[in-house]
Amino acid sequence: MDNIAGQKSGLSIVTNISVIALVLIWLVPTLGLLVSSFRERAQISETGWWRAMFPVEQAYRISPAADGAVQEGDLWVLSGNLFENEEGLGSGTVSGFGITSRAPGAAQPGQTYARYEVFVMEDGEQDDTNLEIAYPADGEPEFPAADEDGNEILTDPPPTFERSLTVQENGDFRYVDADEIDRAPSVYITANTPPEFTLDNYETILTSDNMDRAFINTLTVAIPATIIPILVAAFAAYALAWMNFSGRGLLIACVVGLLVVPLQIALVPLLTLHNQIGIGQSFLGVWLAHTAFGMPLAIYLLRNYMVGLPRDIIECAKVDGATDFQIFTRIVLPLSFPALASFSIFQFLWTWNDLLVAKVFLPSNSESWVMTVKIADDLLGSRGGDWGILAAAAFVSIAVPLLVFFSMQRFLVRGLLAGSVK
Amino acid sequence: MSPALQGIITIIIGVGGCAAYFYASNYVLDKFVFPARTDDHGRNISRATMIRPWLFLAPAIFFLSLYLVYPVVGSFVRSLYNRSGDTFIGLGNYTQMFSEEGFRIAFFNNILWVIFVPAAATFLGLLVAQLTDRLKWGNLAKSLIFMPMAISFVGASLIWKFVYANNPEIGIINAVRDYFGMNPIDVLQIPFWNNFFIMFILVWIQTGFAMVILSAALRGIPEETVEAAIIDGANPFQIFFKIKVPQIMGTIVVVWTTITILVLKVFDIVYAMTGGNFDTEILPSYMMDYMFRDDGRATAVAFVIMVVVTPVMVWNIVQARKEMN
Amino acid sequence: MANLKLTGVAKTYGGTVDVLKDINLDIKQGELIVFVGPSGCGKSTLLRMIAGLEKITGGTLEIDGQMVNDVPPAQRGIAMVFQSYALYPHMTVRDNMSFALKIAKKSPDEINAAVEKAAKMLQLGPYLDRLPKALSGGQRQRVAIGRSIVRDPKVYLFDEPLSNLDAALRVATRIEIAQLKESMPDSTMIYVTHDQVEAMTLATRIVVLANKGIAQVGTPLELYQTPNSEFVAQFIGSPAMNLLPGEIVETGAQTRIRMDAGGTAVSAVPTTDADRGLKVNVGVRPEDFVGTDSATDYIYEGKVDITEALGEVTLLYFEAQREDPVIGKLPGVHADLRGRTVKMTADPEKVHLFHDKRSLRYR
Amino acid sequence: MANLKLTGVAKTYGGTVDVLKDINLDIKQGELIVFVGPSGCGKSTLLRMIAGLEKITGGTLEIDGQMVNDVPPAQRGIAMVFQSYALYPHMTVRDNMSFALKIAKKSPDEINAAVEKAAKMLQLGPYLDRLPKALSGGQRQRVAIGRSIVRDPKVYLFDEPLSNLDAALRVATRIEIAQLKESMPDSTMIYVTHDQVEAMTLATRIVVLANKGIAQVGTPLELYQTPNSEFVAQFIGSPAMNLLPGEIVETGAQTRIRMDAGGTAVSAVPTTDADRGLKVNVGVRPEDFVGTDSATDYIYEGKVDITEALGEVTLLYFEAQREDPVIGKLPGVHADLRGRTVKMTADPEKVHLFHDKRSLRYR
Amino acid sequence: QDLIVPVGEGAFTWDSYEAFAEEYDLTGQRLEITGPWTGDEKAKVDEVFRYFEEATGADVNYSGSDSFEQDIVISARSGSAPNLAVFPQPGLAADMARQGYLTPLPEGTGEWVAENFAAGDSWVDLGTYAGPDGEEHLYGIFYRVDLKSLVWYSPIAFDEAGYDVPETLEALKELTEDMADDGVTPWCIGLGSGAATGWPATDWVEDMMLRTQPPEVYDQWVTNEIPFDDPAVVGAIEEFGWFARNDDFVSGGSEAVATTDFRDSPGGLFALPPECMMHRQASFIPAFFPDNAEMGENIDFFYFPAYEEKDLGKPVLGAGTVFGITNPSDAASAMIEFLKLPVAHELWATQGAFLSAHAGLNPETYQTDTQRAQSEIIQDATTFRFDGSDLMPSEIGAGAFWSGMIDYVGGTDAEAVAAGIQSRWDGMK
Ligand SMILES: Nc1ncnc2c1ncn2[C@@H]1O[C@H](COP(=O)(O)OP(=O)(O)OP(=O)(O)O)[C@@H](O)[C@H]1O
Ligand SMILES: Nc1ncnc2c1ncn2[C@@H]1O[C@H](COP(=O)(O)OP(=O)(O)OP(=O)(O)O)[C@@H](O)[C@H]1O
Ligand SMILES: [Mg+2]
Ligand SMILES: [Mg+2]
Repeated sequence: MDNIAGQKSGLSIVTNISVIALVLIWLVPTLGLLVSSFRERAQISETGWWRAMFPVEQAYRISPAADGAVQEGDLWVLSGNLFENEEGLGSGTVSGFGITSRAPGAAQPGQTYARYEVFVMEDGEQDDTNLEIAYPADGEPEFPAADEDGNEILTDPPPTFERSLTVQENGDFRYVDADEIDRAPSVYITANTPPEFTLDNYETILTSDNMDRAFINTLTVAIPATIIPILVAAFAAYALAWMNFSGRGLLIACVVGLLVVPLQIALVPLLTLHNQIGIGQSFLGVWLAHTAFGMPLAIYLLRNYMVGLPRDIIECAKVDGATDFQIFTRIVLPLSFPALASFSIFQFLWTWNDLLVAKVFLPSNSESWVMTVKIADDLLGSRGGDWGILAAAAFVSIAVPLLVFFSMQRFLVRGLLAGSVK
Repeated sequence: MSPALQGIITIIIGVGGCAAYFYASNYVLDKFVFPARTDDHGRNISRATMIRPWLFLAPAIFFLSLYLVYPVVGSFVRSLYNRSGDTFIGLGNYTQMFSEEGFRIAFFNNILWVIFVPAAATFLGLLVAQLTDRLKWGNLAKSLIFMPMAISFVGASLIWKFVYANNPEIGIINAVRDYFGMNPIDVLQIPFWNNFFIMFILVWIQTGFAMVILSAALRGIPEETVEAAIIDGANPFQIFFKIKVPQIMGTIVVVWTTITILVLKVFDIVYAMTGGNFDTEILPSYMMDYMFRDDGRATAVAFVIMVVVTPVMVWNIVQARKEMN
Repeated sequence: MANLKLTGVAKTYGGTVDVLKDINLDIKQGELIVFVGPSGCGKSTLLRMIAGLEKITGGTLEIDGQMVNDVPPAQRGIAMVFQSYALYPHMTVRDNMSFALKIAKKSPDEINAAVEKAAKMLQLGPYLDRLPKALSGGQRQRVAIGRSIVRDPKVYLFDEPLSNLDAALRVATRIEIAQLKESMPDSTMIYVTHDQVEAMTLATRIVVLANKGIAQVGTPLELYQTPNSEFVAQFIGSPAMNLLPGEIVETGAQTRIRMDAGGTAVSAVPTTDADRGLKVNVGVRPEDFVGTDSATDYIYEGKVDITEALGEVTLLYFEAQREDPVIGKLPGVHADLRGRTVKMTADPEKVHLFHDKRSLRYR
Repeated sequence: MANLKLTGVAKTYGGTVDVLKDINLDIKQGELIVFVGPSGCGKSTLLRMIAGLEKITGGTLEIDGQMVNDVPPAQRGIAMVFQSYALYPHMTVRDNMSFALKIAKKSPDEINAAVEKAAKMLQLGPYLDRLPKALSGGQRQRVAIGRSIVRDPKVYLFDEPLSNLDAALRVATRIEIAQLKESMPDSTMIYVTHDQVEAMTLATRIVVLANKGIAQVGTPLELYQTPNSEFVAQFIGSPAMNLLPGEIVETGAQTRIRMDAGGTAVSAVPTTDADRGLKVNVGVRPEDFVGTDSATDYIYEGKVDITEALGEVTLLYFEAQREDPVIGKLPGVHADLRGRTVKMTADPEKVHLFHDKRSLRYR
Repeated sequence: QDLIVPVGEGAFTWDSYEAFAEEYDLTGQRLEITGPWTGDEKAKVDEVFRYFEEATGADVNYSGSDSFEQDIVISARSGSAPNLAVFPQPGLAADMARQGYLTPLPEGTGEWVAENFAAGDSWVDLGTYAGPDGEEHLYGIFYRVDLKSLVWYSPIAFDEAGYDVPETLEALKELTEDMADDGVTPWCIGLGSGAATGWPATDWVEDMMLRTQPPEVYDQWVTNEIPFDDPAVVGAIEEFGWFARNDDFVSGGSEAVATTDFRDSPGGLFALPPECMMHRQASFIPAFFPDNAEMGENIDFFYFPAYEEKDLGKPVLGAGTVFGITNPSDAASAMIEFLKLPVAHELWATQGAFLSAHAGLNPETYQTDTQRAQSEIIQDATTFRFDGSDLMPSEIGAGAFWSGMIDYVGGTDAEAVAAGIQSRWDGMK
């Protein structure tokens, strides 16, 4: 059918565009997570991930050591370069500076930013308040007529100088204080930070103790827990689809009904059972549990697929002398490949991402941890808010399932049934 | 023994064992229990035919009954007792539950979920399956759409925090609003509609599922019927809705059902997004509130959930009947 | 190796739709029985019931004296070619053909030999390693036939096995089947077809199905020469027998009929005095018509509306606008007859008489 | 309403499997062209290319002078009956038939009328509300035909539309199609069949496909009477023409051939002196054989191995164990001939001569 | 791997440890412990347990889980409980004791706790629950406590803006208003915590209860002797509302309170410019501070003050983790003994982020001054009360109360919220 003449390109453009749109909607949130997984926790909560690719203006607090302070007249002066001894300060170009954390970029480089104590008339009473003012480094401050609350600033008594800061673009600064500088003052600059990405999150996860072990454990849980239920369910599905016996409808109804059983109500009785019969908390227990919990859906999906196979083919095999067992293995199973492949993808995903069953049915020591437990309980426990780690963890654990999906995808093939019947 | 080795052995034993079981039991049935060669040929064969399905079903029934039916029955009994499990109170847990507002909200929300999520996921999945079917990069697109399936619920919730967060520096929705000068809003706190924002997360995850199954089904449609429709002059929409969709109706029912069932089980998303607050509680999360605290109540909720699914069950059985004829 | 006995066999779909009723049939070992009948009369259904694929809703089926109503298909020792082919789509042609043998645990050599032989016979050699989807319709059908040929069952069931083959291949395969039959005089075959030639040439006996039951059973020539009803008369032979109304005017060893449209027919069907004046339908096969110039001794006179030249013969259609036109079949090419009025008669031996849809010969 | 012109059309699957090469064909408006050819020769493929369902990998297809290689099927104004029926499984028969009309937004009355008419013609009335899966093979095929009839396309494409119908219905439907054609002299039809009779009776011209190309194009009688190659000679007509080796001994307006197996044949094919001594195959159709007692003037002498009585005629098989036995066709019933040795000759007008697989008439 | 401190060195109380080591030889025994500590905390407590292994020869296997509350119930019920469990809330321990999953601690432990813990009697009370037979026993011993009545702030920011650390709740409220007037946001409050969303608000309310009502009322509230919708409780909720429901007082506006994650919330103190000036949270919160946090420089804490006017002294709210025996064994009993040793507390204290009620602990072993300062607050407390929600039945304290607070922050009025919680509580009786 790929062969049909004159398929309209207009339609294919529309198709392409709508698929692109859908994919974007689906991708953008994940992209956010991906970008975040390469960022540090602080960055994540400060700027949106969509800005992570661009330089952003960021404020820094710097406390230059007070050692070099000298007295000049009444005033004490500290000067030097802000970028010395400080690391990770953006581009090395000051784009603004200030002396309070409230306004870390209030002044332009080359200006002087000073704080004065000024007197104002507030509700008819004289009061003092602080006033910050920026002016060219070689100029003099000009006081406004009123402060930000609208109170008149008095010229008498005149404003008293408290401290000032002058910073050049290259980070040279001059800090002047009316009092002695005995401890490191806090000054603020803003500078452009280049996009910064780190592999730390991944490193944390991948190098943490026993991670390899957890990885292997997860595979150990997931692979048998994927294959065994499929096998068992496929036989049952075949019986429910193609064998005649009384009670078939009822059984199908039961399977559909059991689909909805919440895992939680089964955990305690089953673990008790496992303990009683000596399986206890072990891999065997998890396999059995996953097999059972995946069973209804497996039967349901496979049966529905198998029912759709052409009746004639199965009848033909019957006439050819095949037993039910042979019909199943030689005809139905190969023809059900798409369904088997899709279910195995899903079952694998569920077991892979499962936390609850693994926690309940596996021993709690760290040798038996699977990745989800490892990540949830070990890596995230004390770092619950560390979105970077969480994001990286999500991507680490997504890798194998995606691999499985890609490799199984080719089994979801077109036209398996083509050519069989007229 | 290392668990990996153990795992490999299990796979061999499990798979081999299953195969051996099915093979051997069939063999025994045919050769020894009801051999076809003796005098009552016909009777033996028909008896064997009656038994054989049960041989095929036995392992599955074993797992289902031991791991699911047995706990379900146990839980049902438990739901008739009070919270400490020592007094029989009949349907007390149920009646009391229905008189509580919290439960009613959860119930109502759950109905919303059961309607919206399967519908949206199935529809989108179908759409994607169809649109990507003949696209050169269709497989890539499908993989990308499928990706959320592979992300755990926790990871997914995290992803959506980056979308919904009301801090415009974190949540992209509010970043956009901020860009247009609007005040940030917390979409998770908008009454009623917040449900839909949470539901969409599940839709986002499950669309991949629907897509995979439906695209396999779409590919199973006999091409000649589509060709006939093309010649009949149907446009792509008509082909899709009038020829393809009806032919895969059975699969659509399956997908719909599966997602519905999932909806009735997933509490993680609500937990992670709102913790059930702002009237976003649904039955599974409501049940988890009581789980291990008031088991009588929790199991009662579990049964309400099972009752909710009855229409879907009936629908399926009807569909199965239709197929069998 | 197998006798089949159908006693009162019936089939009802869903409790209401009667498809077949009270089929009684004895099939002797070594016979090749052909089922014919109008489309939808239940031929495939009957075949499927014999195969065990369809529940018998009434009556019994015995194979070699044993009631097999409930025996599964695999144990009935049959091979079947399905009308819809039912190829295994995931297997190559070779695997499709060897499947049954593998199931029966035949040795690889044996399997190979059987497959090669069937493939050669059906000209499938070049396609042995293709999947069914890369075959043409006819090729698929041949694979389906080959699949049953390679086995060696007690009973062969064929559901229109040749309908998609081209003429040459059809003749060849037909002959192959005939020889196959001859080489295994013990195996029983049941064959559904629409093709007159196939039915006539292959069948030991033909079973004509109609109206949910059996209309007539007999050897091909019996059916051709002495159909017991108008239905069978018209069904066997192509184009169908012409039926023309008349009234018996003379009885005896030979019967004379005055045709309603004029003319007189003479039939070798003996009648008694009581029949005089009986309204009958005079049946003449197109190929039995011969031209005549006699003023009265003609059975039919009419204007040739259409001529169809088939090469060896020419079909003449009279009153083509009627739903069942009168048809004559003359050897050779006669395009010149179109539009002319001709008179035709027939050898009394070949003039059939029907009253009340039944043949007068059999009342 | 439509002329079709195929120029050098070719089809290659997957870049390597050549199915058709260099097909040149002019189809005039109002023609009914029949494609015949051995199974798998590419008839369906060619039809699908004309429909637009299969990309044309070489050459051009023009409809009414317009190159339509890239025009989508829906815009070509065609209707098609598929070999596999391709019924919509989820729609009732009625919906299947009315689908195209609904798509075309016809009024319900119009749709109903068209459907009822087609249903009546194809005897589908009782099944209008069933789903395809509850129909027999023949019924399904009728639905497929009905579906194309209800539309009113410029070009009809039929892929073996009658192969599953019983004889009566087949004749009836064939005549319907002929009348349909007649009632719409402007519509063009292309028809694939395996049935000789269909091909011969329906076709304006027959296209014989073989060996990835066209073997011969001509009216049915042309092909029957003057095949230009052994292939066509054997393909048209059933059973196939007998080919018997001999050597030309006399040339002129009539040619005399000494048969290798003994006897002499006389053919009306003119030859020149240069042909004397040429090894030729003498072609005689089974139906042209007539018995003879002449000691020398017989074309073939042999023992009758098998007789097949078809009622009106009997087939005689000589040397049946050969892969292509010599076949004679005599009118009437002749079961008594079996095992006897007979001599046969034929009218010189009906004796064909082939050299190097080509007809001497056409060299 | 070496022990973090060689036995016998430093300011640790080694004598009793050595005596303990003499007394016990459990070589070959295995001790399973589960608890809520994961990650860093698990690493620290593992270090402590290594001393136990060293002393007794037993093999300790501690595993931590984020969803400990659920896991322990499942494993206890299905009969695969560990030997010891560390309960983050006494409420859960009480539940399990009543269901018979806990074994009472050895005779005399109660007396020992009363004597050796600061405010010992109250710790005994907190570890004493009714057993399945209704009789009360001591089931739990506290190890590691948290101090909740703390307000975190940035001294630099206070300094620059000229704000002073308030000594009274009145002053704190005034400061809050001043800050808002100045155009800075006073508070960062974040109640988000996944499935546990809402719990930080319960701490606020408990602190407010202690600051508006006498401790007796608090106790009655916790045991539901006064209903949840008692005016006293409603009042406390509204006190919290004064802070949290005012858009000008909280970063992001009151709507953000409910969804901001409590772990992200303190980040606002460190932003430039700061997103808020103060953050009320327990002593464990520094674990979630950004890397550039420097105690005493850009971050510090002060005691969440009380109303001067009400004269209720200096009430302090705290919490702690309690060890209980879920599967008795010699080693389990030995571990309880081990926890009585000061050194067991000192060894974690020296790794930081740890407070203890053990009076015998040498304050020098605290890793930081902060810890010392916090332990002083505990010492100075006139009233010490355990986190009320942890004492309530988990259905209330870890359920209805949490979601009630979210509703309240979302605008539902306090009385309705309280009445709702009370009706849930009624439903349990
Ligand atoms: N997808 C394909 N790949 C390769 N070869 C193919 C494919 N489809 C068809 N063919 C081959 O192309 C040839 C022509 O097929 P087509 O269906 O046109 O034959 P046909 O003439 O219609 O035969 P029939 O009369 O049996 O229906 C066949 O030999 C077939 O095997
Ligand atoms: N599932 C069904 N339900 C109801 N009627 C059915 C069903 N299947 C078949 N039929 C009907 O039974 C009748 C017999 O069908 P069958 O296939 O045996 O016919 P057939 O003689 O093989 O026809 P053909 O020659 O066209 O293949 C048909 O009229 C058909 O419509
Ligand atoms: Mg049939
Ligand atoms: Mg074809």
